[in-house]
Amino acid sequence: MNPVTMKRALRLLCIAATLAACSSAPVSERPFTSASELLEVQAVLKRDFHARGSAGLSRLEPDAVQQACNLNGNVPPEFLVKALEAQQMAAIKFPQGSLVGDWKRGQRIAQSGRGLQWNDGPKDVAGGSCYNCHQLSPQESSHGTLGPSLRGFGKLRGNTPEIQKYTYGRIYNAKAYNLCSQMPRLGHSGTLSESQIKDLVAYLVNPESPVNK
Amino acid sequence: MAAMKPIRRLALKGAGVLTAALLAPLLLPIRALAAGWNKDAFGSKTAADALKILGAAGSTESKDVVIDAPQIAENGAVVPIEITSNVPNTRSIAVVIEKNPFPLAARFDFGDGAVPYVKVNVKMGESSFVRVVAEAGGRYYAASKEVKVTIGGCGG
Amino acid sequence: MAEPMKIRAVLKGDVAEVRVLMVHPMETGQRKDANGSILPMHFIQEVTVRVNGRVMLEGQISQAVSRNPVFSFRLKGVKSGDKLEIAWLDNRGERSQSVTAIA
Amino acid sequence: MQLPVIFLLLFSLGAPGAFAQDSKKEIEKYQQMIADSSPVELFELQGEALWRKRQGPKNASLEQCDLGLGAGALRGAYAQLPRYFKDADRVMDLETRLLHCMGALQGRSREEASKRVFGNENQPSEMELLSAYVAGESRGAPMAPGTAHPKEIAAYELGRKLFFYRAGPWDFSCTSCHGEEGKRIRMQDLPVLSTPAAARPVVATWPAYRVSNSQFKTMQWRINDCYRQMRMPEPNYASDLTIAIATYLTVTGKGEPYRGPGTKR
Repeated sequence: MNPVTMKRALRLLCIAATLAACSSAPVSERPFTSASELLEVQAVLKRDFHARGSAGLSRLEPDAVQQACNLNGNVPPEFLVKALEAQQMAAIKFPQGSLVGDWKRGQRIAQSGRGLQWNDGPKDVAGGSCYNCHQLSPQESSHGTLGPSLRGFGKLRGNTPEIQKYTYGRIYNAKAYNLCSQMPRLGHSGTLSESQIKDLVAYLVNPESPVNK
Repeated sequence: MAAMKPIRRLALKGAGVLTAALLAPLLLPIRALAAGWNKDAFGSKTAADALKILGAAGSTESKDVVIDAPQIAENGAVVPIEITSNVPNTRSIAVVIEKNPFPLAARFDFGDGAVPYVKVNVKMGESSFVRVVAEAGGRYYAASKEVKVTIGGCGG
Repeated sequence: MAEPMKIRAVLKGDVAEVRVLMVHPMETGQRKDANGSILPMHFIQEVTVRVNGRVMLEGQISQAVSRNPVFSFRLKGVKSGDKLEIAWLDNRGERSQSVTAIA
Repeated sequence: MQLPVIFLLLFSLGAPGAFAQDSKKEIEKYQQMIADSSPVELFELQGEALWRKRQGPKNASLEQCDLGLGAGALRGAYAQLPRYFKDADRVMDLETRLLHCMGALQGRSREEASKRVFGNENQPSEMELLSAYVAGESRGAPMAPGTAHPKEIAAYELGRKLFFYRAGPWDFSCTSCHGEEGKRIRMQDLPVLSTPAAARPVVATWPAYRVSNSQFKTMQWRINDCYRQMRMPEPNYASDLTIAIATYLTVTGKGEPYRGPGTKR
């Protein structure tokens, strides 16, 4: 987040704050009513956290997406959602050539919950934690339900270039498609590499993958 | 297990609930009912081999052998199994977990007065059938129950 | 190194409900410690339950029994005040033993 | 979309629903069974031995530690935490208060006393053993954390804001997982901790013995390990931030009779 976009995002935020005050989400869902309250919590975080392993204090720096979602109980005003989603979409780096890797490697990435934790060493290979929240292959019954079931993902949508691009982008940065989604920005945050995301795309769209059986 | 040390001091104090660990003279010979730890049976890689070594190869299914175990275990590290044999004068019970690397998990021998009942926590490497074989009058009676082991937690 | 146990033995009618908690790692020989070396097998093999010196129940157990084992047994024809003694022997020859009175 | 595909979709949506319902019941049976045959009592006994053990430069035990009901009063003390303590002018949870007593009574430095607060299956930490014992002394007492003192109210409010605040490289807040009814990670049900109905059974069974790793875990560890999985930096042990979250959870779940220390997955 370079300072320019940060300043512009904060200006957008101040406008949003005034408009947000009148949106009707339940109070318990919106403990923050002003940007200054956000600053109060950010100060507490800086005071009461310390760096450990790869998890440095820079991780506490909020970006415009977090500010918008925190301040508006995950339901920011429409114009702010549009602006920030476009900004996030523009930042997605799509690889040259094929967007589809190897579904067998993709399965291992989907099963692994490692990555970006303070106890993940430099040698540990990050995973996508996909099964924590999604159903994918019908054989795996230990799956989460925080995210929608992705069973039959490729079978239902087809294995077309458009779907491959949509899938790659959604894994890289889910917030470019749904600003306050709970899905982590796996590419944007540097958790997964380009080839790992391509392998996950394969796991989702390749007809041979158990997801589509 | 150094940290468990305080418990021994507490024990030596003879706190009512926790009793003293007595000294050598009382260490009577342990074996009376069975021949002792059956190395071959516990070393068997398949349920069939283990049961054959115990002489329990030919067992008949019986409703009198009752297994109370969870259908789903959130974690394979502790799976409570409660076993009752209602077969008259049951002398021993063997607990076999078919998909474990060494399927024979435990065997209990009951002397006069001991009810053929036991509750024990076992480890299961993956979802598997738990098979219990009771011995009475030289014949063997068995029952099985499936336990599904799931990966709980955030897998992080 | 012997670790004591926590025994609870309560008479209900003519059956004593016995519950015993043991302190033991019950290592399977397949686990690694913090710096990656295999923890060797270390588990209780034999458990003996005596009342007034007479062996009433014997268990042969393996590394498939959970860490810090917990057993429940039922003993008939015993009365409160009887001396209940439980002993274990593990694969390293270590022993532990505890005595309590049946309540 | 061909007919079979629609059928597949509907079938897939239907089946897990039915499966999920009995699996919830079966998992509750499993939880009951491990609670019945749990070695957690061994940790309470060791905690009692530590409570009485003379330690530190003053060679004193913790038997005179005031947990809020007077020096050395244990019965029901845990159920009234976190609360405001005048002598420290601060809201404290159990572990923070124990740390305070280790300094005040035993003369131990905060640095030494909090050197190893999270143990392992071979070597539980002092805090874990003491927490097991002290918590066990509140069995049956309804959870009644402090809610009247201005600093208690401030701790609750800060805890509530922290609960909803999204941060870190994965943009998570506590509500990312504990925010929606009937959701789970893998097979792990996720209580909506901002609601009394879900918070009550949780605050009534922490701290707890975890069968998956044979370790006894405290609330400070629980908050610490959640932040680890949220990909955040590490919270300071017994900091106002962690106490505020514990206060928010306990106040949300207040009234429930304490039935711990618990036994969990």
